[in-house]
Amino acid sequence: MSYVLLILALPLSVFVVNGLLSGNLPHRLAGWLATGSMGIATVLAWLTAYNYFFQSSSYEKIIPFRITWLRFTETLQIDMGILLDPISVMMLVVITTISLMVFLYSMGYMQGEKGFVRYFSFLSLFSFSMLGLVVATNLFQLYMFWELVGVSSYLLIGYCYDKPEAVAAAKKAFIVTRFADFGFLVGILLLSYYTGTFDFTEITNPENAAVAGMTGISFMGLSVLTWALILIFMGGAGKSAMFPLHIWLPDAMEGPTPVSALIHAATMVVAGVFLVARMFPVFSFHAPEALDAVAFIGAFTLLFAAIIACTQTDIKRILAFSTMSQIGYMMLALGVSGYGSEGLGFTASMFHLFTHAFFKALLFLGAGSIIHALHKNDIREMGNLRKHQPVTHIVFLIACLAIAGIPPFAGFFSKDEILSAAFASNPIYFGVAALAAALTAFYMFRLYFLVFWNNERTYEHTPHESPVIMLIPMIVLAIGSVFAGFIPFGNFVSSDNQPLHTHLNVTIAIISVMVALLGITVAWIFYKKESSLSEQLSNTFGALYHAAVQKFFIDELYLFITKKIIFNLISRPIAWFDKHIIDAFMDFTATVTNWVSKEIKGLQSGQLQHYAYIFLSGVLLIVLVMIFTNT
Amino acid sequence: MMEHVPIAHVLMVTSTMFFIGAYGFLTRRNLVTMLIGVELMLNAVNINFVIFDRYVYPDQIEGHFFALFIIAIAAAEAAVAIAIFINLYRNIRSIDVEEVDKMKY
Amino acid sequence: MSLNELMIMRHEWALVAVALVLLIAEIAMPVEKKKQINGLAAALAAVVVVLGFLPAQYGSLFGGMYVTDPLRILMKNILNIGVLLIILQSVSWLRQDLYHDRSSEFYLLTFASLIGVNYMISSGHFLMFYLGLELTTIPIAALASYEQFKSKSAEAGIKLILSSAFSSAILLFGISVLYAANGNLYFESFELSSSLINTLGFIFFFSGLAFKISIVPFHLWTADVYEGSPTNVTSYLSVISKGSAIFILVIVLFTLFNSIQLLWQDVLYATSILTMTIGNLFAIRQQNLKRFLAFSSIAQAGFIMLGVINASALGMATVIYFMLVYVFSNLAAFGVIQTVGHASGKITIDDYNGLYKTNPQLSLVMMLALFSLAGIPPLAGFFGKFFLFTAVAESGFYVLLTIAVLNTVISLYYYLLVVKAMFINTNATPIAAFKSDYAMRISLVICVVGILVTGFYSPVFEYIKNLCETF
Amino acid sequence: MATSAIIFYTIAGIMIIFSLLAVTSRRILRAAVYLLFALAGTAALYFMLDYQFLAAVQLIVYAGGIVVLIIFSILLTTHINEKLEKPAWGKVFITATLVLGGLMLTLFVLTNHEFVLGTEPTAEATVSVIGERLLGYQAGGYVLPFEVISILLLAAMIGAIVIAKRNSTKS
Amino acid sequence: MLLISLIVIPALTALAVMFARHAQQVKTLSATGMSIQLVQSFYLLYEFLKERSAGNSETVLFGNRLEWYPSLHISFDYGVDGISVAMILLTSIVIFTGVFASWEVKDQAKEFFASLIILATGVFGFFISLDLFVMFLFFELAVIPMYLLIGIWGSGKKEYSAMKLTLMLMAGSALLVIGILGIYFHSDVNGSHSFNIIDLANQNFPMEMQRIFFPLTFIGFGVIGALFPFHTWSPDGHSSAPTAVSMLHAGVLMKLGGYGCLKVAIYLMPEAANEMAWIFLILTSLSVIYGALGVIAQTDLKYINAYSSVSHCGLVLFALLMLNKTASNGAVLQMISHGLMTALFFALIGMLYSRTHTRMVHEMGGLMKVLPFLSVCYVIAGLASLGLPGLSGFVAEMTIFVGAFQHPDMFHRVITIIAISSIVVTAVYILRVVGSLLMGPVKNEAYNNLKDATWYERLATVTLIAAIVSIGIAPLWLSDIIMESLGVILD
Repeated sequence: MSYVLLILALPLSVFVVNGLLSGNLPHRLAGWLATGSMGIATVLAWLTAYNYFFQSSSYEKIIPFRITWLRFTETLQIDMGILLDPISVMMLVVITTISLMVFLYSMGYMQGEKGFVRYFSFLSLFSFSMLGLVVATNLFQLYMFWELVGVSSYLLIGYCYDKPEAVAAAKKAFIVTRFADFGFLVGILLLSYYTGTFDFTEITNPENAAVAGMTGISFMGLSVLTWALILIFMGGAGKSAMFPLHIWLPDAMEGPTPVSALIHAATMVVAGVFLVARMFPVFSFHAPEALDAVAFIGAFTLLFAAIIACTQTDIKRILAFSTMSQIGYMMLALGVSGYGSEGLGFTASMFHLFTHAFFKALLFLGAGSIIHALHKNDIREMGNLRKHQPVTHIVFLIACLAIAGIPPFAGFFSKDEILSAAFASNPIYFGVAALAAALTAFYMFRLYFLVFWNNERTYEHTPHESPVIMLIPMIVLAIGSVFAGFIPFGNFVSSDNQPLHTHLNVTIAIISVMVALLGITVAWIFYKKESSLSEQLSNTFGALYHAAVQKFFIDELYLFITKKIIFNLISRPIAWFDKHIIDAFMDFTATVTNWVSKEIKGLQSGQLQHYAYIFLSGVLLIVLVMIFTNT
Repeated sequence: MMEHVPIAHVLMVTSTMFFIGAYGFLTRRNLVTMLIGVELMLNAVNINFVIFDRYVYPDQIEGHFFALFIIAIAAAEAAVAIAIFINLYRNIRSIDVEEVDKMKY
Repeated sequence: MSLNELMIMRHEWALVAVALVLLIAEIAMPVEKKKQINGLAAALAAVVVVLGFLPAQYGSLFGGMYVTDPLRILMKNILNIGVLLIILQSVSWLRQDLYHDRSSEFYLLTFASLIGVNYMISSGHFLMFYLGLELTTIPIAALASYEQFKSKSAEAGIKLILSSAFSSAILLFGISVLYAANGNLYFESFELSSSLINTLGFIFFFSGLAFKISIVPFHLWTADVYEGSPTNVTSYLSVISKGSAIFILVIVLFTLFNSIQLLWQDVLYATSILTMTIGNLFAIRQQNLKRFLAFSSIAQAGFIMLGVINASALGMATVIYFMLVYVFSNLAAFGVIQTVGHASGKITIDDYNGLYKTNPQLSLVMMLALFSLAGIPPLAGFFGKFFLFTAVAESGFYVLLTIAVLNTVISLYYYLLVVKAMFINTNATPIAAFKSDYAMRISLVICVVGILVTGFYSPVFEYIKNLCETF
Repeated sequence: MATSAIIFYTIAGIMIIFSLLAVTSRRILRAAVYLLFALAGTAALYFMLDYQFLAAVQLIVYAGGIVVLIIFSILLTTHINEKLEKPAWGKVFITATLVLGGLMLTLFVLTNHEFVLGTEPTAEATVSVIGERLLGYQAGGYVLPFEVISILLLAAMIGAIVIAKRNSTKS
Repeated sequence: MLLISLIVIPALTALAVMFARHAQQVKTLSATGMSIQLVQSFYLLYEFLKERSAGNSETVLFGNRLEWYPSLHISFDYGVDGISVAMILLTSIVIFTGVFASWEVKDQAKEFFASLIILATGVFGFFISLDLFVMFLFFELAVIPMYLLIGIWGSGKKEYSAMKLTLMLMAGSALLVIGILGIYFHSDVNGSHSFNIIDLANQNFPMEMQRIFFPLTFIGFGVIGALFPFHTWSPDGHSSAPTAVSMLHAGVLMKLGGYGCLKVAIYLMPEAANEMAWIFLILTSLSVIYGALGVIAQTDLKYINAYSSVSHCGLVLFALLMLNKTASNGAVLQMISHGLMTALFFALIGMLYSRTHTRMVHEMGGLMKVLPFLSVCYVIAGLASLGLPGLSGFVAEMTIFVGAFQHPDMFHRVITIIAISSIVVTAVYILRVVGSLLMGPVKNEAYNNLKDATWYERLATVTLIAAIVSIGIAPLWLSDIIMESLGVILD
């Protein structure tokens, strides 16, 4: 299956070609080059999936390619390779497909932009990195692509580099994830130090004695392994925008909308989920505490983000918080999952990842279609767009229904499994998840009604439907959002790579649909027509509402830490210290030398008799000293 | 002829003379008087040489010769020194050593 | 006394002969041709240098009063070269109307002093040593006052002659005491026990020599005399006079006073630290270049003592080697000062601002000279200094070594100040471009070649080392 | 006390006193004359030690030569009646301290040394012996120093002339 | 012969430059000479790899011993191991690009290029010599031209900086003298002393001796490697130096420190290194994080880079002190990587400065729009600096961290984590600079007329970037030849 290598090589070469020739390449050519390559890659990815899932009965890990890239010690080395197992194959499919759609969409969306070629170059770099990440054979390879993903995200958020907000957002995204990666790296070092390997097949092997041995060494009440996994999860949390490392994601919406669709909704942000899934056997067998942490963070973010999403007015930010919330679902599912036959949560998480990719990408592309038409982001300035953009309206509605968990759309099935898993684990988690489901339905339909219904606003230009090249990807994704839920996901993806038979839990399904409908109804009442109900409601919850609008002041907290503490209390003092203490000390030695030199100048008084006096006393002194010391 | 005088007494005389010369060199402000001090010091050394000859190494007269040469050199040195003094006097109209301090520090 | 035996003394004979030729020339030459005496003197000096390098006889004469051996020959040759360089540098200065009818006296006195140097190095008897020392000094004291119309010159002469008389008196007192304890004035059969009287005698004796080398605290005359004297006399003082004293110091310490090695090591330990440090501290604040080089040469003397303190063949070799390097480096620096001073009358460091713009070659020579003095590779000074450090490390005096290396940093600072003036600082009225005379150029070229080659060409050091091993 | 001892101590007394006067007298010409006395005392001492030749040299060169030189220079550079300034009290004090200390130190060392007095027969220093030795070139011969000092004297002469000689072209 | 010509060629080039007639000739000569040097270095690499793959496993290759001062046992011993080859390669790349980066020097071009190349000669000599004395000679030879280069062609308070830099480095080398002589006189190779590193490595120096001379040697080299708190020459020196000098200085000269610490201090006195490492580990880990945090408050581009160099070079010494092969391998890789990227940085800063006439970050902005080529290069340099995979910095840093973490001791791992935290801070300051310098709206109207890179500037930057990228993408060969040599040094 060495053609898998091509899936990675194609976007990489597009990146190099477009990147080096960015000044000289015609836009259309560059665009089609990128899209065409991605098309081929997509076909190959689907082929891989077909071969992997349907040509063999058991889903063994296959490594079709591996070279040694860097050797640290005799045992520790970084290999570059391709590891195929159910989740990586699934991710390959998701990434290539969504990428292809976004590429196509971007051809229209970005038309006429000055940095068109650069854009596709970066986008290809992202696809390459993301693909490399999911097929990584070892932790370090994963970490490398992880960083590359981070940097391509940085580049794409900062695509409009002359917009200060975009620059700031890009910087923020990179630094926050970098901070998380610091933990990740330490985790990797810790793990590899004890196990002597980076290799996934060895680390995740439940029989690995070295890994098991790590549980015996404890540090501050937890085993070293737990610490390592928590640190690794810190990396995942950073990339997946889990609380409290989530602050970069809303700002990241400064990037072009297709970028948000691809990176900050469908693929990159789920890398954290993927990471935990990749390491799942270790979590599950040896470090249940770490898994609890995953579940807790997931659940908290899920609710937290959903609440904020209800109060936001920027169309993309709402979607961003929604993404956070949905990833919270996935994390929660992983956190509550068991292994093997109890691995419903794992499968559910992956399933949700899969379906979410479709409808969230679709939501973003739809939002992009709207922004493209209006050049506005604020939903309060939109309304009644269903007249102007019928196709967008329909696909957007489908996506909303999917995310809200209305059967038979894709989100319903995956969310149902998550709720079941949560219910099986801990009722509180179930309650949180259900509440969040209601909120999800509410804020999505708040968005939907405000944008597509409500009152007609005055637009500078009459909004128009997007060009076909943008519509096609949306329609394809809409189809995916409708039907993806019917895939018997447990048959393909499970924690132990053995088919897991899942079935619909009717009670939970009913509850979830009910709460979703409740949310939709409230949204319908509040927002289908212009009404003051929402304001009344927000006034009722005054402080809470305000806090939620301000995203619970987490940004301010970070700003306080970075600006006030690090910059003002650490960096400046250090700079001062360096200049006025250390440097001054070096100068001081020179000053002292000069001073001494000046003070003793009287010795050379010009008086011959002084000279003779010193001469004579010198002689006598030496005699005296020598007589004393030698007798 | 001096068998009744202990050598220590002679050395006391010469050393005293030597240091008196040094005192003169260090305190007199007139350059010529400083030179007088040096001559005293040299003279003391001469006596030293001669004394050691006679007391400690009676079979030698090396010290005697040494003294002889020192006298000659003292004369030469004095001649040059005085020439320089006079040259200075021509230049600055003074031979006060404390005024010879144009160069210092 | 056969001719062969005379050949043993050929350095001295040659010099006496040269001095006589000059004397006759001075008397015989018509006044209008007096200026040619400069060329004659340079030629004669060159002859002396060449004679010095001819294969030689070794041995002792006059019952041991005069001794020579390959090492002493080498020392004399080094100093002879130095004198040749100085004479070459003096030519244009002495051609001035102000001095030209006294120029032959300048050469005569220089040669007389050089005779003293040679006798001193070859002395095998305290009397010869003393005579050599005085013969080295007295003519130079006269030369220090050579510039009759400058009160500074007279002042330099006075400070030199009186200090030197004072120090000789002390030195003689030391010799008399040593004589009392030993009963012998020949070096050959000189045997010293360690007793108080010898300590006293030695230290008095040492201080007289240290005065010549300008070791702190016997150095105070140095700067004033260097500043006031004519530049060429200053170079003579700083290189030849000092060098000869160092050579004879090494010889007497390693032979005569070998038995009280521990004593003189202690003395040198303390004084060399003082010398380096004080020399450096004073050099930092000088503006007058001659005064500046005076203090730098004091500091260098301190460094040289590092080799002496080693008390073995290695130390001796490093000292002699360093002196060779020092001759070239210091004379190059003095040559530049001389020619610049002659052309423009300017002497302070600030005057040198922007010199590179107008006189690049001179500036480069000066830079090489200063870097060599500072011990920067690949110039000879680096090797010289490193070997001195090697010598002191061999003796295990690491504390002394540490102080010494830190002192090199300070010394680098002030050498760089001059380099900075020439190359970096700008000047609205720089010293105008001028051409130096041929004699000066030859001298500077020899110096530069010496600076560049002496280090790389290792046989020089190896030769010295071998001589010292067999000394 | 033997006669010779009495003579010695008398001479010694004269030498010390005149030395002291020579370095403290405020009349410069007198200082020179006191020096003369001190030097003459030394010559007397040499006579006592049976060094007639040396004593003669002492009288001729030192007393006759150097002192005369000194007096000439005094006449050239100072008024005879001029009294020298008194040196500053502080200077006198610290110098005296140093010099006395030095004297103590030196005497401490010298007097503590056990000189083994020679018992060999005393060598004669007659003029003929001196003449032979001065021209001898074997061990104990001083012909080389004799030659060297002649160069030195010549050099000193030239040196003195160089300084004294006034240039004809410039006044 | 190959190695000898590595120092002969630059020396001859410097000489030829001094005799050149006009600026154009000077530049042509320098460029030619340094191109030959670059080719030679690659040829050396090729030969080295060939020998190694042919199974030649001697410690140093192409070595020879030329007697120089036999009585002091000084000989011109030369030879290269993998580390030297790598460092030589780095040096020739940096000096090659340095020549092109200073293409616009007009004032006394002859002297400028001659000094620059003499400096490089010293560095090359340092890397090939195996004799402590000769090594020291080349070391000082490399330092002194800095004074003139900064003093004459520098900017700002150049005289102060030049003097400070020279004196501090010379003070460091003063300590080295003591160290070298101490080693020499405590050695006993067949009954005599030796300066030869290979011979000395077989000595078992007594512990008391090592305790004295290890710190002297380490600090001596550490000063030029910007060891905290002896780093303060670096910011002032860099900020005043002309472009190529900063490149060469930060890129190569500072590496002499790390190289010397490894090849002299640690190689010859391993026991003391082991015993005293903790002291210096604290200092270096401090300098890693201190330098990085110190950058944030800086506003001058050169100061920013200088402090970041303190941080990165601190990492080199930090890794060496871990005394294991992996970390030391990382240290050497970091030297190379930092050499390349900091050279790139300084080159770019110089190029920006020559256009905007300011180095203050807050006075510039939006350069990406007007100077896309330079800006992209700057971004790449920044990414390399913050350790992006695919660029050389990542390889180096990760090797260091993995290696350092292999130390079984708790203390070592804790300070490793402290050191690792610098990668976050690095990201912060790099992105801050990139953000305010290159991105955002164009701040100054006049900048709109700026011209992007010229051919020689492109050549310089592209060469450096190519090197950075190629190491970043395929590090194994480099890591392997270094590792091989480290085996000898650390076992």
